[in-house]
Amino acid sequence: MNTIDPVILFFIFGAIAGMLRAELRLPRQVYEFVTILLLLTIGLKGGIELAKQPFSTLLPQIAVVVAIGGFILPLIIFPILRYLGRFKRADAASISAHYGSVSVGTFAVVLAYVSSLSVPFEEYMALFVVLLEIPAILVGIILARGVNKETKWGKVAQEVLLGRGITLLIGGLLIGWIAGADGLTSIKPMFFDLFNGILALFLLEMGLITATQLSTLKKHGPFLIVFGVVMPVFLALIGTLMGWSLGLSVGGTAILATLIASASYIAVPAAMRISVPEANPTLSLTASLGITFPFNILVGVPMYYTFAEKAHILFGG
Amino acid sequence: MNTIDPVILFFIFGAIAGMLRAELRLPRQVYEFVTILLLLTIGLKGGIELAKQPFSTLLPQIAVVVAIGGFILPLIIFPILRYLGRFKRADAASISAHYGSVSVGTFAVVLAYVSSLSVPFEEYMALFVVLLEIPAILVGIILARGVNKETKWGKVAQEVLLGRGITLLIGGLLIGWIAGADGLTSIKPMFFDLFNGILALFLLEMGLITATQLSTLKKHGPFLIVFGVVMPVFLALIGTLMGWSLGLSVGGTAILATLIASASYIAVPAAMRISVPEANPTLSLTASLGITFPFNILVGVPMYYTFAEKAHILFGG
Amino acid sequence: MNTIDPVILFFIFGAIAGMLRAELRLPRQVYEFVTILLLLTIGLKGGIELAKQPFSTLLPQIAVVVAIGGFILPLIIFPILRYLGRFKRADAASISAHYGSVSVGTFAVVLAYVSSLSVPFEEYMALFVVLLEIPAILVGIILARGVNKETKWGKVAQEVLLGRGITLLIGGLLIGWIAGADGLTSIKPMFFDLFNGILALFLLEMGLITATQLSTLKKHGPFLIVFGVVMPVFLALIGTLMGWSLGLSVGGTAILATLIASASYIAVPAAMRISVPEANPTLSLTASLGITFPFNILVGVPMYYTFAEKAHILFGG
Amino acid sequence: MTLSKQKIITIVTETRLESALCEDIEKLGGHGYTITDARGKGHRGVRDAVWAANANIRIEVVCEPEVAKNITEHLKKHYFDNYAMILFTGDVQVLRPDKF
Amino acid sequence: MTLSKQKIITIVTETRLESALCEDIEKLGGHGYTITDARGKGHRGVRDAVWAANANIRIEVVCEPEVAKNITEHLKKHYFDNYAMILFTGDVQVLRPDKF
Amino acid sequence: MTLSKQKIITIVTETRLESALCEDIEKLGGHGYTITDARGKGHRGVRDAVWAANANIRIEVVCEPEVAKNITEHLKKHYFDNYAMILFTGDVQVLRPDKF
Ligand SMILES: Nc1ncnc2c1ncn2[C@@H]1O[C@H](COP(=O)(O)O)[C@@H](O)[C@H]1O
Ligand SMILES: Nc1ncnc2c1ncn2[C@@H]1O[C@H](COP(=O)(O)O)[C@@H](O)[C@H]1O
Ligand SMILES: Nc1ncnc2c1ncn2[C@@H]1O[C@H](COP(=O)(O)O)[C@@H](O)[C@H]1O
Ligand code: NA
Ligand code: NA
Ligand code: NA
Repeated sequence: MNTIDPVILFFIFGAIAGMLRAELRLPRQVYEFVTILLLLTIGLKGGIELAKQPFSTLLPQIAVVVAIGGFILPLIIFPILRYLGRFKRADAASISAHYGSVSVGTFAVVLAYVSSLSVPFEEYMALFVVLLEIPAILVGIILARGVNKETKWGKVAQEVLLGRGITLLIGGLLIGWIAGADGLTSIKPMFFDLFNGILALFLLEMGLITATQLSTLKKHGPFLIVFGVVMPVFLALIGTLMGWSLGLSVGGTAILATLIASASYIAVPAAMRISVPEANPTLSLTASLGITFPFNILVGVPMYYTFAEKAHILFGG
Repeated sequence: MNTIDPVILFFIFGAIAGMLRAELRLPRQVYEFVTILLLLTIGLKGGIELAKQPFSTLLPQIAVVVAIGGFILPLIIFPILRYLGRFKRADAASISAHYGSVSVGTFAVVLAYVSSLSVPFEEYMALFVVLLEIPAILVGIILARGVNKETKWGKVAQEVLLGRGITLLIGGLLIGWIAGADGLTSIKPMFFDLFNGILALFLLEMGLITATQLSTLKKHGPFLIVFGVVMPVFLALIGTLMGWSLGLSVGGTAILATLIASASYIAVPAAMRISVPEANPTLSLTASLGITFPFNILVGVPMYYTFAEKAHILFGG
Repeated sequence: MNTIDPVILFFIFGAIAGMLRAELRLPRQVYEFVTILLLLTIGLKGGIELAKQPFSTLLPQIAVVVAIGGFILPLIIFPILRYLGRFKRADAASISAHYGSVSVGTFAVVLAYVSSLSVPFEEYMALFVVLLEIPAILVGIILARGVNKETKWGKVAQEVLLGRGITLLIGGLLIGWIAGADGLTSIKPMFFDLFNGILALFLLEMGLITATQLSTLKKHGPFLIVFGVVMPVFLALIGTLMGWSLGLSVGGTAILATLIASASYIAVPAAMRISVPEANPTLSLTASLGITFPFNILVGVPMYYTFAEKAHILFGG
Repeated sequence: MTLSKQKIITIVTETRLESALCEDIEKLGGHGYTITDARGKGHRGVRDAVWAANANIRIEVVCEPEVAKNITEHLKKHYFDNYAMILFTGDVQVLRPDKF
Repeated sequence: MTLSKQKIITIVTETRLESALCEDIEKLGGHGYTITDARGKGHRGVRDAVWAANANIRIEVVCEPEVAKNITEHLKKHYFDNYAMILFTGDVQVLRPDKF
Repeated sequence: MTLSKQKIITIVTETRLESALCEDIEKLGGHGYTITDARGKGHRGVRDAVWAANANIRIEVVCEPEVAKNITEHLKKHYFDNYAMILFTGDVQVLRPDKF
């Protein structure tokens, strides 16, 4: 695939329209509809694959990915922000949580990308989206507060586990797992055939939203910009190594690398707003949504795919 | 079909998410969109079938179904509620109207169920949805008020006939009837191919709504729960007999039985709120939406299908 | 095609439901969603065709169509309204701008009509929708104000060029042009397969809106009614001649004629409201939306197709 | 620029009453109204607008004190017992008293 | 806790004026505003929000009396003649007067 | 018909606080509330509701002056520093004081 994927063109179109201040805005309800469909479909796809193999065989992979991706990485990112970036404790903690978690939108793009290449990959990857979304939030809260008695962990858990993203992904996973591929044929036209079109609309709106973030870029100095570009590449390299070590295919490695490289802009901001309210939300959103998200889908995804190819050539497998 | 239909899984998912108080909510406009599509499609399907046969041949069937289902049944239900359930006159009348009318959501589920079994059925059944929605409302108002001069029948008629549900069903019926199956090929991908997917989203939301009804269950004592489970089974038995006597196929009999067993939660509540405002809307909604709807789609539909099969074996035909 | 197109039936259904004051209303967000999809798809279709031929070959056609359709025609319409219709200067200018511009909804209908006939046509027609939307607005403002220094042309240009309609059409055109037909296969189910279904929903809502316009008809006397019917036929005749002279196919001629015959009811009202606020918006909307739009899609489209056929028989080509 | 005093009535009630209340307001002398979609909680429980049956509207009417009184009494008589509804009145200054 | 007095201006008008009015409010000294989507009826007929051309917005500005006066006069001069618009002013108490 | 005096508190803040604030209001003695979706601008910049993270709600509570004071102080203490929020109080007359 030499040409640029059309769904990416929708993102670019949205970003340009937003920068030109065109009167273009998906109604919020439509954006929510599109997001709900994406999350459900990603969950369903993952669930179908889960049904094909015993869950237990995945446990070692899961343990490694979650331990490194969700717990260790945010702990590495925090001091960089705190001492190199000179951010306040709360802000450094919050941004670490964003980058230790993952972005469903980026996942959808790499899924579309790898699918369009027609290379095989491990479809249960959707499971990792669910599993990687949560741990970094806990790490972020502890980084901000210490292991504080005052923190209402019950509320945090509820906020996170019962947030819309996780709920829909898990719901989709379970439905896909119970019904299996055959069971879902009757709803295929809606959830699978429309997937790329829905993704295009989602990215159009993401382009518009990203454009509004750009205005805050100037305020926050060059550190955030550099961080927003360098960090995902660094994370992708680690993700590539993880994927290769776990014996994933080239496609699966590229997806895992992208996932690790991505930063949350839905679940984590919501949780941080409630749990670490003194963290400035525009800092973390500017980085994750204004810089890393466009970087990842425009430049990162194909780059990380090359990483995955190289790793498999270099190290074998 | 041994496995549970995936659209039902969406209902269960919604109900569980709702009970766990997950932050999951289809935007109201999306729910309305999904409802509009369902109603139009059901109408279109019915209309296509109507075009295939002279309307007059259906007249006897229509007369029987409407007379029994719409007028006689609510008159039987009323004293049960009034004297056995000790409900106030207005409440007994209102609940009778709900159960004498029908539920489009339940109809869509039984349609998907029978279709998935690939057995033949009379597709003009959609016509009965339209015809059965209205009479029970009139009966309910008269039961509440007597044949009262003060009742603004003009307003009631307008409220009922020009309500959204009826309008869309009739519109769909007429368009399907005029255009015929061939005429509609150009809009098939939207209205027919997506039907099950749209139904899945509808049921997801219905699950969420049903869950919110459960909290009112405790308040209203065990009578309402028993009523909400026993009444549909009783109605389904009568519906099965009706279907068999009218010479419907097994599929058609199951659909008619389900229709008769279903209770309205859209058209009738709206009409009762305006015409019998002193009736407590949470009583009737708890019964029809909180108990009978989930019972019917989870347990009832396959049960009523067995009724239909048994009836055809027992009595022949 | 002898039978009436089903999408037109949706319009008629909406109009009747509206006149009966049925409680039927697409949520505004759904209407916007549907409009966005239509505009994007029309743009994409146009862009795909543009990719197939050098843009330069179209330049002469574009020059003629824009010069006549966008600049000369509104100048002819203005004196008719001012002196025959005795409208105020601002109102005559505003209505001229509406009829000198074009209607995307009408374009979608003629597209569906010509496609259903399976005759070939120049698909890049979508380009003309974009190009014809704008010039008449400028002419209208100048007719209302003269070449006035006070007019904030910057604001006007922004309002017009960055309005939603133009932005989405241009965005679609560019994406279609860059990606080409093959590049867009992954989003085909959403944007192309659903097109007629989406158009049906759009026309249902347009019917409802049109019905609300009818109530204003009485107030504005018979001139507006006559104008709203005669003007599009006159414009269609000119459009037919233009299409034939430019060497378009019969299908292309019919589309161009319809486009010229159509009157804007989205972009131009928005621009006039800001730039010529003293013009009464109900006058122009009553004409363009209440009379010309239904006339064109119910009667006009097949009539203009006959014009195109006759012209090609009469003059050859 | 002189501002004159008027009353503003705000009604929060069930969405389904929209058309009926609009008619009532006009009959009782209101020259206009503004409606927004709302949700909320009160004595009749949570009305969270998840679906139409459970949604509220918020209606505002700027009018003469006399009209405000009429509307209040009318609603009290016809709707308060059976519908989720609250109503409150405040003071506002308007530019063109003749408009209201 | 001391509350200080401020004015609140409420404007109901055509959706299309949103960006123009927001600019105006800021230029005239308003430090913030809140907007909700609305529908309604007035002298220019029913505006039922079925489509954008026919929808209203409701803008609230909490501000100093002086600013309220300026906004009122500005709107009266530039918009009242040609647009569906009403405007009314009320009294409110706020926590941090410096914010407004 | 006698009307009695009450206070109305209006809060404009981030959508995400909705459930937390509703709990708070009830704990502090509010007997009801009405919520509408909103967008706006203030000291924390434009909140244009394009997506959930950037949307506002507008909450109204009609209540006793005492309760109004409690709610105001509570919000001031717990939310004002870290959230986009404004709050203002006004006077209203209500029909049934016992309802509030
Ligand atoms: N004290 C209150 N303050 C603000 N809004 C209220 C209050 N009480 C009730 N409401 C609103 O009015 C609606 C109907 O109230 P009720 O009849 O008490 O259930 C509720 O759903 C709320 O939206
Ligand atoms: N008396 C009123 N009370 C409340 N809202 C009004 C009133 N009059 C007009 N409005 C609102 O202001 C908009 C414009 O009013 P008008 O310019 O009179 O058509 C209407 O669409 C209503 O939403
Ligand atoms: N002066 C004001 N008048 C009306 N609404 C305001 C005002 N200031 C702020 N707001 C609203 O309150 C929200 C939060 O304000 P802030 O905390 O100042 O950013 C804004 O997004 C506006 O919706
Ligand atoms: Na990450
Ligand atoms: Na029934
Ligand atoms: Na034209």
